[in-house]
This record gives sequence, C-alpha cells and structure tokens, in this order.
Amino acid sequence: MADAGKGHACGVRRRGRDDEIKLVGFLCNWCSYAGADMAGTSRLAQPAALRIVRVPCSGRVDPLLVMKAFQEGADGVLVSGCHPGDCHYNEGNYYARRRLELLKRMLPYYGVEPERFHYTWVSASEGGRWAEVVAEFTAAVEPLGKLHYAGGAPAAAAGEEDGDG
Amino acid sequence: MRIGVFVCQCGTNIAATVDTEAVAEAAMSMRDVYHAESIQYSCSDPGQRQVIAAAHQHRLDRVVIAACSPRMHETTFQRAVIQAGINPFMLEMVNIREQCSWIHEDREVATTKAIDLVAAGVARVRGQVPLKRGRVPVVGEALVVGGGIAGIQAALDIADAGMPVTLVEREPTIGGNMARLDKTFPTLDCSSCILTPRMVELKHHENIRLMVSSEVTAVRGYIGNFEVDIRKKATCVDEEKCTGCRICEEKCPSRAPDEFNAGVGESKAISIAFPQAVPLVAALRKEHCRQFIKGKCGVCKKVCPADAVDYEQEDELHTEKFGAIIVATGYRLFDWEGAYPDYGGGLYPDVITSLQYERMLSASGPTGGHIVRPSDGREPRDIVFLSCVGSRAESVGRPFCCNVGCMYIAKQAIQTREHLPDSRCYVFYMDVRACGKGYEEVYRRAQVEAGAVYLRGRVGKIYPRGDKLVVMGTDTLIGDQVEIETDLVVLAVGFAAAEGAGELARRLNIAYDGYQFFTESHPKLRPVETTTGGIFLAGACQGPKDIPASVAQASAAAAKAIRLLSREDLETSPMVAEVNHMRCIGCFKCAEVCPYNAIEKQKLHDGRTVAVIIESLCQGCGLCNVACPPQVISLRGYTDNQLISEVVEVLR
Amino acid sequence: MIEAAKTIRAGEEMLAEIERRSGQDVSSCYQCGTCSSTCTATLAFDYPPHLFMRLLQLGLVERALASRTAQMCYDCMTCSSRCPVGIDVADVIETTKNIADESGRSRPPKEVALFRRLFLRNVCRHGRLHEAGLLAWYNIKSGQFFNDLSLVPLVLRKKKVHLVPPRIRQRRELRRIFRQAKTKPGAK
Amino acid sequence: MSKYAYFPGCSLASSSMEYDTSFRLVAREFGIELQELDDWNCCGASPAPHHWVEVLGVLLAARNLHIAGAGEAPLVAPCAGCYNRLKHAQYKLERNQELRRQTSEVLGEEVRYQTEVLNIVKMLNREIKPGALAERARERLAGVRLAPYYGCLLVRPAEVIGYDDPRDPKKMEPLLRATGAEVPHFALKSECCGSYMGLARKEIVLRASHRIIEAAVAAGIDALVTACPLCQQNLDLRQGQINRAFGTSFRLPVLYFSQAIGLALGASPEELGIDSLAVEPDVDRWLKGAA
Ligand SMILES: Cc1cc2nc3c(=O)[nH]c(=O)nc-3n(C[C@H](O)[C@H](O)[C@H](O)COP(=O)(O)OP(=O)(O)OC[C@H]3O[C@@H](n4cnc5c(N)ncnc54)[C@H](O)[C@@H]3O)c2cc1C
Ligand SMILES: Cc1cc2nc3c(=O)[nH]c(=O)nc-3n(C[C@H](O)[C@H](O)[C@H](O)COP(=O)(O)OP(=O)(O)OC[C@H]3O[C@@H](n4cnc5c(N)ncnc54)[C@H](O)[C@@H]3O)c2cc1C
Ligand code: SF4
Ligand code: SF4
Ligand code: SF4
Ligand code: SF4
Ligand code: SF4
Ligand code: SF4
Ligand code: SF4
Ligand code: SF4
Repeated sequence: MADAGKGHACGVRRRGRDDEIKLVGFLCNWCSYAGADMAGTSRLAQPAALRIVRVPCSGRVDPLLVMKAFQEGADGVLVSGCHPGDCHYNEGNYYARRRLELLKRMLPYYGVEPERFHYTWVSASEGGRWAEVVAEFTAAVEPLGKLHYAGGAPAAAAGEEDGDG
Repeated sequence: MRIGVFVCQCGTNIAATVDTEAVAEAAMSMRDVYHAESIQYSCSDPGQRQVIAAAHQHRLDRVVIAACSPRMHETTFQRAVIQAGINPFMLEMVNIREQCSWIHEDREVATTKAIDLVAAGVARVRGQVPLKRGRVPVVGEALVVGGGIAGIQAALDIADAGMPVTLVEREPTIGGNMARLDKTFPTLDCSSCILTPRMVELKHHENIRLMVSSEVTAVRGYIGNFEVDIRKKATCVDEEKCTGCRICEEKCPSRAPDEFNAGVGESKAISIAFPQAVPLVAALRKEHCRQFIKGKCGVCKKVCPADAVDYEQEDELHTEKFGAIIVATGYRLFDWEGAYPDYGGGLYPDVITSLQYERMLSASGPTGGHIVRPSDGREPRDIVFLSCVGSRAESVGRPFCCNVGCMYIAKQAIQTREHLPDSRCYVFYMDVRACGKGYEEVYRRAQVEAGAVYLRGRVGKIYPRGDKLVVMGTDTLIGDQVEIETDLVVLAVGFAAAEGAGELARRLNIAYDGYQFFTESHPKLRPVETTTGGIFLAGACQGPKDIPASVAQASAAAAKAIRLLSREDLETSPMVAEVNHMRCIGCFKCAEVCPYNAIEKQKLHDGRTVAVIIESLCQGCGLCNVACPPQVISLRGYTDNQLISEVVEVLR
Repeated sequence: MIEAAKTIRAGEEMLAEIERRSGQDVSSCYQCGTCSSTCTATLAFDYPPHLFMRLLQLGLVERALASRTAQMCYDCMTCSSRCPVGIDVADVIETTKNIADESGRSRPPKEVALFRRLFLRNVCRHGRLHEAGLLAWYNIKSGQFFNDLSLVPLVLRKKKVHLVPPRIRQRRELRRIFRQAKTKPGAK
Repeated sequence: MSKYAYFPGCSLASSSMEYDTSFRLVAREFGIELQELDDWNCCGASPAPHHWVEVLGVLLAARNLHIAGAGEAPLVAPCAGCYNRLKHAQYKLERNQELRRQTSEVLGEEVRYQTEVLNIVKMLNREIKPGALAERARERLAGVRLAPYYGCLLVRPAEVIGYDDPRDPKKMEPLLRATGAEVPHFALKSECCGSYMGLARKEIVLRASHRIIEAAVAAGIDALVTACPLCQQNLDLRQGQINRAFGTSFRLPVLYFSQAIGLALGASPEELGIDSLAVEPDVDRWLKGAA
C-alpha cells in the first residue's frame, strides 16, 4: 500500500482500484449507524465498497447531497434510517422517505439508474439485517458497473450555498 | 489549522486487518495534517496521555481518532482533548473497527477503506468550528394542568420534593373521573376512601397553589422558561368566604344538568358537585341561573350566611412563569349516541353508560347506591353489559381498545351481585383483557363467584319490547344467535380525549394523535415526555389508562419535572441549526417541518421577518436544513460543506 | 379435525380470488359475530355469516363454496351495515357464491333453485314477471301444491292477481340478454 | 312542472297496484308528470344476480336505463327492489368497462346508463316541501301513529344508493310528519323482513316479519309505512300466516308511503287502493280522530 495515500486532498489520484465500484451510505445516528455497529460487533462480513457517512437523521439527507455524491463518483447511494414510527426525531424519516421517493423517480432524468439508489430502514438491533442490506445493495449495483454521471450539477449544488462558510 | 490523526490498533482488533501504520502514513499527506501516529490502545490511560502529549507537542487544534465507533468512546476522547486545551467539538472519531476491520478480511481492501474514512474525518473536522454549550436559566416552579388522580399525584410528588406547583383545574373541584367511581379494581377498594385524602392533602400543601374553574389560555416560551396565561372563570362565589354549607344549593330554584353524576339525577344552578369536593365551595353556572337568564332571583345571595355570593364577579387573568408543565387532562367517554343507532342512540332510558352505572353503585350517588332502572325506578333482574362500545370498531372511527372496560365490567358485575343477590349479569365481549397484576383474578371472580354469564360476541341490535329491552347478539362459541330480554343494558363506552384537548395541545405546542390523545416522545423509552422539551404527560390524556397506570405515569412525569426544576440552568447541545438571517426569505418552510417547534418568527429592524432557532428547543435533527429553499439554514456539526467534503473524500 | 396449516395453504389462492373480487379483507374479521346477530337468513344457513368468514380464514374455501349460506343469503346487507370492522360481509358471500356458480360448484337447495329457475324463465318468456304464473308453476314443480294456497282467496279478493301474463314488445332483445349472460360468465 | 320517467316494475303492475295508483295520484296532486317508460322489462328483481351470473341482473336493468336514457327526465322507481337493481347496474356499468362493452353489444348501440335514478322517498322529498304538504294536509292524520319502515333495499348498500343513512334512515319522516301524524321512533325500521324467501323458505319471512310487527305493536304504532312492495307483502299479506305460526292476533296495517301522503291530501281510501291491503286500516276512525 505504499502509494495508497499519495493523492492529496485536492489531488487527482484515486484511492483503490479504478474498476471497483464505490458506494456511499448515509446512516442516521440513532438506528442505522448503531445497527451497522452491531453488525461489526457481531463480525458479520460485508462487501467493502460502501463508505458510511453519519448524519443525525435520515431527514437530514438532502436530495442534492445524494446527487452531489453521484456527481463526485459514487456508483450507488444508500440512505438508511429508523423504522417508521421509531424515528428518534419522531417524523424525520417520514420527510426523508417522501423526498427520497421523489428523488428516486427523478434519477433516470439525470441518467442514473434507479437501482443505484436505495432507501431503507435498519434499527439499532438489526445488525444482521444491516449486513444483508449492504450485501444486497452492493450486489444490485455491481452489475451496473461504474456510473458515468453526465447529468451535470443539479441546480445549485448544495455545498456552494452553505451558510456557515 | 493543525490537525492530528491517531490511528488505533485496538490490540489486534484493528491492526490484524488494517495496516494502521500505513493509514497514519497516508494521513500525513492529507491537507492540514501535522501529526499522525498509530497507537496500541488509544482509549486506555496511556493511550489518552499519548494523544494529549502529541497535541501539546504539535500545537494541534483539531484531532481525528480513527478507532472504534463514536457511540463507544466519543465522550472519552472529548474529555481527553479538553485536557489538551482543545474544544471538544473539534474532535472527530473515525470508525475503522466496526465499519472496517471487523467486517473485512482482505488487508489491502480494509486498509484502503480505512484511509478513505480517515480522509473523510479529516475533511469533516476541517470544517468544524469550536462550539460552546449554551446555558439557559430554569424557573423553579411547575404547572400541572388537570386535577384528576394523575394531576393530583404529579402535583403532590413535585411539591413533596420541595418545589412550588400550580395546579389548574377546569372544573370547580379536583378529583376528575376517579371521584365518580364507586369501587376500583383490581382491589375493589372504595374510590373516595383512597382519593379524598389526597385531594385534601393537595389543598393544604404549602407548596401547591390550586386554581379551580381555571384554564390555560396561552403558552409562550420554552423549556425552563414557560410563560402561561391562566383564566379563572367567574363562579359568582368568593372561594375565600364560602364555607361549603350548601344552603344556596338547597334553596336555588333553578335546575341544571348534573354532569358529575353523568346525567343521572339533577343538580342546581348553584351547587357543589359532591360532598367531598375540593375545594368545598359552591359554583354558579350562569347559563342555568335565573338571575342571569331572567334578571331576577337573587335567592342564593340572600340565603348565604357567609355573604359569599357575588353576581358581579369577573373572570381573572393571570400570567405566570413555570419551568416545567405536566399535562394531565384525562378523558371523557366517547360520544356513543350518534355512532350507535342500533343501540337506540340514547333514546332508551334503560340503556346507560358504565359511568352512569358507576354513579348508581355509589352510596353517595344520586340513587344512594341503589341500582334502579332510570325509566321506572324498578330494580333490574337481568342486566346486560356490552363491552367495546366505541372501541375496537373501525366503522365508527375508534379502532383502539379502551383498556379498562373489561376490568370495570368484571368489577361492576361483582358489585351488582352484592347489591342485588337475585340479579344476573350477562356480558357480551370479544376478548377479556385482564393483563395487570391481580386483574385476571377479578375477571374470574365475576364469572365464578358473581355468576356473570360471559357470551363471546357482539350485539347487533337493541330494541324495546314492552318495558323490557331485547338484546340481539351472537355467541360465537356456540355459533348461534342469542337473544336476551333484559331490564337494563350497560354500555362499556370507550375513551375519548378530554373536551378541547386538541386545542390545548396546540396552545402547548405538543403533538396529539387523530383522537386528540397527546403523543409521547417515544412509545417505549420516553413515555412521559412530549416532543416539546419541558412538557410532560400523565394519565389518560395520553391514551386510555386505568388508575394504577395513571398514577405510575404521573410519578414518572413528576420525576422528570423535578429533574428539570432542580437545575439552576440548562445546558444545551451546540449541534443545533443556525439561520443566516441576511439571506432568510421568511418563507417558514423550516418551521413547518421542525418536530420540536424550535423555530420562531422574528422581526428585524429592516422590517423583514426571519426565522430564528431557539437553541434550547432545537434537537439538531437537520430537517429544517434540508427544507429551507434558499438553503440558508445549516446544522452545526453537519453543515452541507462538511457532509459534502466527507462524500468527496470517501469517493476519492 | 381441521389440519389448519394445510387447509390455510391449500385455500390461499381461492381466498385471494375472493378478496380481490370483493375488495374485502377477510383476515380483518375478528369474529365478533355482529353480522350474525341480526341476519334473518341464518335459519336457512349452515354457517352463520361470521362462521362463513371463519371458513375462509381457515382456508376451508370449498366448504364455503358448497355452503347453503352462499346460496341462501339474499344480500339484505344488514350484516355489512353493522360490521364494526367495516367488512362488506354480504359482498364476500355473494362473491363466493358467484365463483361457485361459475365453476359449477353451486348446489342451491332444490326448492330455491327451482324458484329462481322458474322466476327467470317467467321473465325471459314475458319480459315481465307474471306473479300468478310463478306461484302456480312453483307449486306444481315443487310438489308443494298447497304452498301459500291460504293466500289465494285473499289475493283474489284484493284483486292482486292478473291471470293473463303481461308482455313486452321486444321479447327478442330480452332473449339476447339471457343468452349473453349465460355465455359470458363472470364479467365482473 | 317537473317531469319524470316512471318505472313501475312488475309488482306495481300487478300485485301492488295500489302502490301504483296512489303514487300516480300524489304525483298528479303536486303537478308532477309521470311518463311511463316505454316497453320496460323486469329489472331482474332479487333472484337475477344470484343466478348464473351477476351479469344478467345488470343487463336486464341496463335495458331499462338505456330506454330512459333516450329522454331528458330523471327516472323514478317506487319499488325499492327495482330501484336497488337499477342503481346497482349503474354502479357496475360505471366501474366496469368490459361490462359496458358487453351491454352495448347486446343492445346494439352504446348503452346509455347515466340517467338519474330516484326512489320515491328521494323524489317526493325533492318535489314536495313538507310545509306545502302540511298546508294541504291540515293535520288530517293528527293522532295517528305512523312509523316508517325502510327495510333493506331502499337504503343499502350505502355506496351504491348514496341516499339516507343505511343503519338509521330518516328521510320519510319529514313528509310523514307533515301529514299531521305522530311519527314515533321505530327501532326496527331498517331490519330485514326476510326478503323474497316467502315461497321457498317461508319460515324465514315469518320469523323476521313477526319480529317487526310485534315490535311495532308493542310500541303502540297504528300503521307502518313502507316504500317496498316486497316488505309490504311480507308484513301485510302474510300477517295472517304470521299470526297462525306464532299464535298471535296482530292486525297492523302496512301502508305505502304514497298512500299515507294521499290520505293526508284528502284522497279517498278507494282512490288510494287502501282496500287492497290485507289488513285494512280504519281510515274513518283516523280521520275522525283528527277532526
Ligand atoms: C366506568 C368506569 C369505571 C372505571 N373504573 C376503574 C377502576 O375500577 N379502577 C381503575 O384503575 N380505573 C378505573 N377507571 C379508569 C379511571 O377512571 C381512569 O384511569 C382515571 O380516572 C384517569 O385519571 P386522569 O387523572 O388521567 O384523568 P381524569 O380523571 O379524567 O382527570 C382529568 C382532569 O383534568 C381536568 N381537565 C380536562 N381538561 C382540562 C383543561 N383543558 N384544563 C384544566 N383541566 C382540565 C378534568 O376536569 C379532570 O378533572 C374507570 C373508568 C370508567 C369509565
Ligand atoms: C418473549 C417476550 C417478548 C417480549 N416482547 C416485548 C415487546 O415486544 N415489547 C415490550 O414492551 N415488552 C416485551 N416483553 C417484556 C419485556 O421483556 C419486559 O417488560 C422488560 O424486559 C422488563 O424490564 P425490567 O428491567 O423490569 O426487567 P428485566 O429485563 O428482567 O431486567 C432485570 C435485571 O435485573 C437483574 N437482576 C435480577 N435479580 C437481581 C439481583 N438480585 N441483583 C442484581 N441484579 C438482579 C437481571 O439479571 C436483569 O438484568 C417481552 C417479554 C417476553 C418474555
Ligand atoms: S356560597 Fe354561601 S350558601 Fe353556598 S355553600 Fe358557600 S357559604 Fe354556603
Ligand atoms: S340566583 Fe337564584 S337561580 Fe341563580 S343560582 Fe342563585 S338561587 Fe339559583
Ligand atoms: S378493554 Fe375490554 S371493553 Fe375496553 S375496548 Fe378493550 S376489550 Fe373492549
Ligand atoms: S397471560 Fe399473556 S398471553 Fe395470556 S392473555 Fe394475558 S397477556 Fe395475553
Ligand atoms: S426555510 Fe429558510 S428562508 Fe424560509 S424562513 Fe426558514 S430559514 Fe428563512
Ligand atoms: S434542526 Fe431539527 S429541531 Fe433544530 S430547528 Fe431544525 S428542524 Fe427543528
Ligand atoms: S346479507 Fe346475507 S348474510 Fe348478511 S344479513 Fe342479509 S341474509 Fe344475512
Ligand atoms: S361483523 Fe365483521 S368482524 Fe364481526 S364477525 Fe362479522 S365480518 Fe367478522
């Protein structure tokens, strides 16, 4: 792994092999992130393509963020939150579901196969289920191969508009 | 900006699969990283000391720990970096154990992934700013709304803990529905024997201020700092002067419905609901009083020996501050008449509700404890009970279980046998729900000792035949129709939320369900909290409940309130949302989605109305961040920039 | 004895068909018996409505198809209007009955089948019902010569019968309708 | 002057002629024109949807709807059974394209099925204001206790009929009150009378109708008022059979809705076919009582 980290933060080289898919998973802190922890504690082997980004609530996941991930080279994006009715913030996952449903329907217009996006529920106690989700999602995206995103930036890419900068 | 990265080996837990040295080396080439090293056990004391020392040595201002899940040790390392003089929010934990070493086998793959994750952590901490927990002072007094058994219990618990409490009750007396009951399951002890002492204790408690005939009309503020408007309605009786002699009631010529007795019997325009009322003062109902309808009477004023009657009395408006609020507004019976034309819809005098029956059983009730048919005053021989009226019936929009019907039917059947040894009770039921401690025993007693005949099935029709009632039902166990010609029918009518519960909820900004029962914050783990900080629930206002459950919940709510009131001020999480006021367009899409009502409107000097976040209420869910059309809200710690930079790094 | 684990599986498909065509969810019946409590036809049923629902729940669809309940229910909808769950019980029964009809599993009691046959023949022939004719034929064919005979003098006195059958002009169209209905079973 | 296409149905054309005559009379009195539907056929009544296939029931009713569809006027069907079949057919045709196609095929042209169909209660409520009736009735039936009996077919199923409450129908009441009569609550007003089982399973009808009559008599009701020939026959024509079967001696008149209104208008019992009822009410006493 001698050259593993040479790519600078603003650099060009890609970590890992070029032909491997990369997936991003947005996980809510209270249920799914804990579920993934449980899968780890139980040593449940999983495909390695997924990278987890922790968010407080699946309701924090902006569709623009998902599009941004595709734009940055994600071959698939997974969002996982608490089960309906179990949301730590009561209703955050309902909002998430509504928005992300819409997003899923829009994806083909950006040239992204809908299979590359998945929204699911995993609770803190469902380590086994989490491992299955990862395996299934990876298996679903793998045959599609790498995404060559051509959709352009969806209107006003979220980052540039940030309030705290 | 000087970032230090510490890659934990966790013994071999991580190091066996991830090349921690390589990860550290890779980290060194990341922007703003001035130090990176691999540590054997970072959470151990020596490990923590190593981090602190490195921080000093390299003048670090941000720290990334690549180790186990933040859910495991985030606080451990927050404490460590504080010792190194670094703001605890400038720490980022990267999970390379649960998410990496423990779930992968291939060392190369795992190491690459670990580097990705570390890069994301570095990117994220780079966007972090020092945050400070806020503090808000707490008003040390509690408000309890509703004076049923739940409200009484909660008020006493808080007052006993030495904190002042105001109890606001809408009726002229406290006691709620329990005061109307005769005996109470599971032990079948007398309701007023156990309730009255508490009511009296409450009245005389030095820490409790009792406001009857009063209602909450507006609520402002937030946890620790509520400002509440309370309207005390004019009852035309001076509470200080009235001695409760009831002479006025005796002499008053105007009849009025007797709500306390659930419509069994009649009352007067000026009256005291029941002999054990607290406070024991009369109240005048203007809508039934001649003095107010016709402008002449004045009898009560004349006869009152204490000169307590005052027709000129006006409503009083009080505004008070409280740190915590407990809502305990209880229930009423579902309005069954319109929903059940098949049961006569209220037309048959001998079809009564269980609460009316309860009043009849009560020795202090309108019939002096005699069970009689309202139509002709005769003692009934056969009595049919119907469970689940207005409960478990989607067709009338009431799918839920009333939770107490089965038990009070059993109780009433036992009592009926005691009152009328020759009588027989028939109970139509679907399931008998007797799940509490000692409950099944009561149900069995009703069957075995009191000889109640349980018929498994529902009733389709009730109609009069002469002076009797014909009940047409089914016994599903035998699979045939059953008809019972009976003297009296008692309906176990389901629970509905208290009158005006929805309105009160809107004033308090708490959530309620489609039946206007208030919604708890989490059905299992936060059963007495509401989604609004500082407001708690007790008793049947949250859902159908019996007395033991109401009291337990009341004490739990009191404990939560005490916990809050015992603090001088409140620490707030800094990971809250923030609005860029310059660019807010005042659309309030954010406020629509906020589950905690943490967003307020504020008028700026330039005339614009913008959103402001009340930090003590915001729980940091980030819904508003996503909802804001011009994207001018950001959630601290999870800003768009931070999340995007993380995404960029893991995908590199 | 009912081997429930087997019967439920075996009846699954037929039940799904009944549920689809009636739009009712049979599993939502909680066996309260309200439907049965005021059904006037139970006298002629082998299973009162709630047990009919139970048969379906347990996958005993064949029993339901062959039941007198399916045949004798006259769709008064008293049951449906009272079901606390809001199930249209009558529709479930009617749907089952239609399926029994279509698949030739229908076994209405003799006299009921006869009454219906005669009724329809009567209508098919004249276009309108000739009540006196129906009564007469029914009594002859069923062998119950004295059925409702007690009503005859009353009916005659009250001038409630027409001995000459009514007739419509377009009888040919009517026959077409009957033929069509026979050849297009189950257009639902 | 309002105009209606009129579908009498088989019963009104034979065994329930008094319903037909009284209905025509009431219509005439209020200046409503009834145009009998040309060459109408039996609507299939109750057995049709149960035989062979439900399609027949729809086809039979559809032919009538189709004829009515040629005109402008809404269609009134006083027989609750016919009304129910016609509404059912409409309901199914509206929702089932295949059925619509088949029906059109048989009829030889695109089926017209959307004509508004009314029962007698809805129609009279539309045409007669209770106040107007009360004015003409001048309390003629005062002191008489008339209770409406709706039965099943007039009000159920709610989603097809869409008029009145299927469990607690009330729409006959305003006009009945306007006759001057007392209209007490009748608990069994929408209980089933046993339907068309009179021939094949008489015991059902006898038991069901007995319960209704017994309850009415117990409630001190002078006469039941119905809008269904089947109910009327079960309760009236078979009352003798009921008495024999249950050892009772009820003599409870069961009038048609139009007869009750006709009496209030001052029509003679003969004009209204009161004498065709098996249990004849003592109309003279009723009218005297009021006077
Ligand atoms: C027939 C019957 C028999 C029962 N028998 C038993 C039994 O044997 N054992 C048992 O354990 N349980 C029994 N119960 C249940 C028992 O009544 C309840 O569990 C209990 O009363 C709930 O207490 P609560 O304080 O939550 O509500 P409540 O008793 O309803 O008290 C609520 C109080 O809040 C007041 N209020 C309402 N709205 C407002 C407002 N906006 N502002 C100010 N005040 C307001 C009301 O006036 C009332 O005083 C029975 C219930 C019924 C119907
Ligand atoms: C099959 C099943 C399914 C269930 N499903 C649900 C469900 O879906 N939802 C639900 O709400 N409830 C459910 N429950 C009920 C639920 O398990 C209990 O309500 C809950 O676990 C009770 O928690 P507890 O803390 O009171 O007791 P426990 O969970 O029993 O905890 C008691 C603890 O005390 C310890 N202990 C015991 N004695 C001593 C001692 N002398 N000294 C020190 N420690 C001691 C024990 O080791 C134990 O850790 C279910 C129960 C069962 C049996
Ligand atoms: S108001 Fe006067 S008369 Fe009435 S109870 Fe009070 S003291 Fe007695
Ligand atoms: S003024 Fe007269 S009517 Fe009114 S409460 Fe007093 S005594 Fe009763
Ligand atoms: S507690 Fe009993 S009576 Fe009440 S709804 Fe539940 S099952 Fe019915
Ligand atoms: S004992 Fe348990 S399983 Fe049985 S009825 Fe009670 S709660 Fe249900
Ligand atoms: S959604 Fe955004 S722009 Fe609209 S009010 Fe809230 S902060 Fe302001
Ligand atoms: S982050 Fe959540 S709780 Fe905080 S203001 Fe926004 S929506 Fe409300
Ligand atoms: S519709 Fe059939 S099952 Fe239902 S009540 Fe009527 S006859 Fe009985
Ligand atoms: S009334 Fe409804 S729920 Fe009850 S047994 Fe009948 S179908 Fe089932």
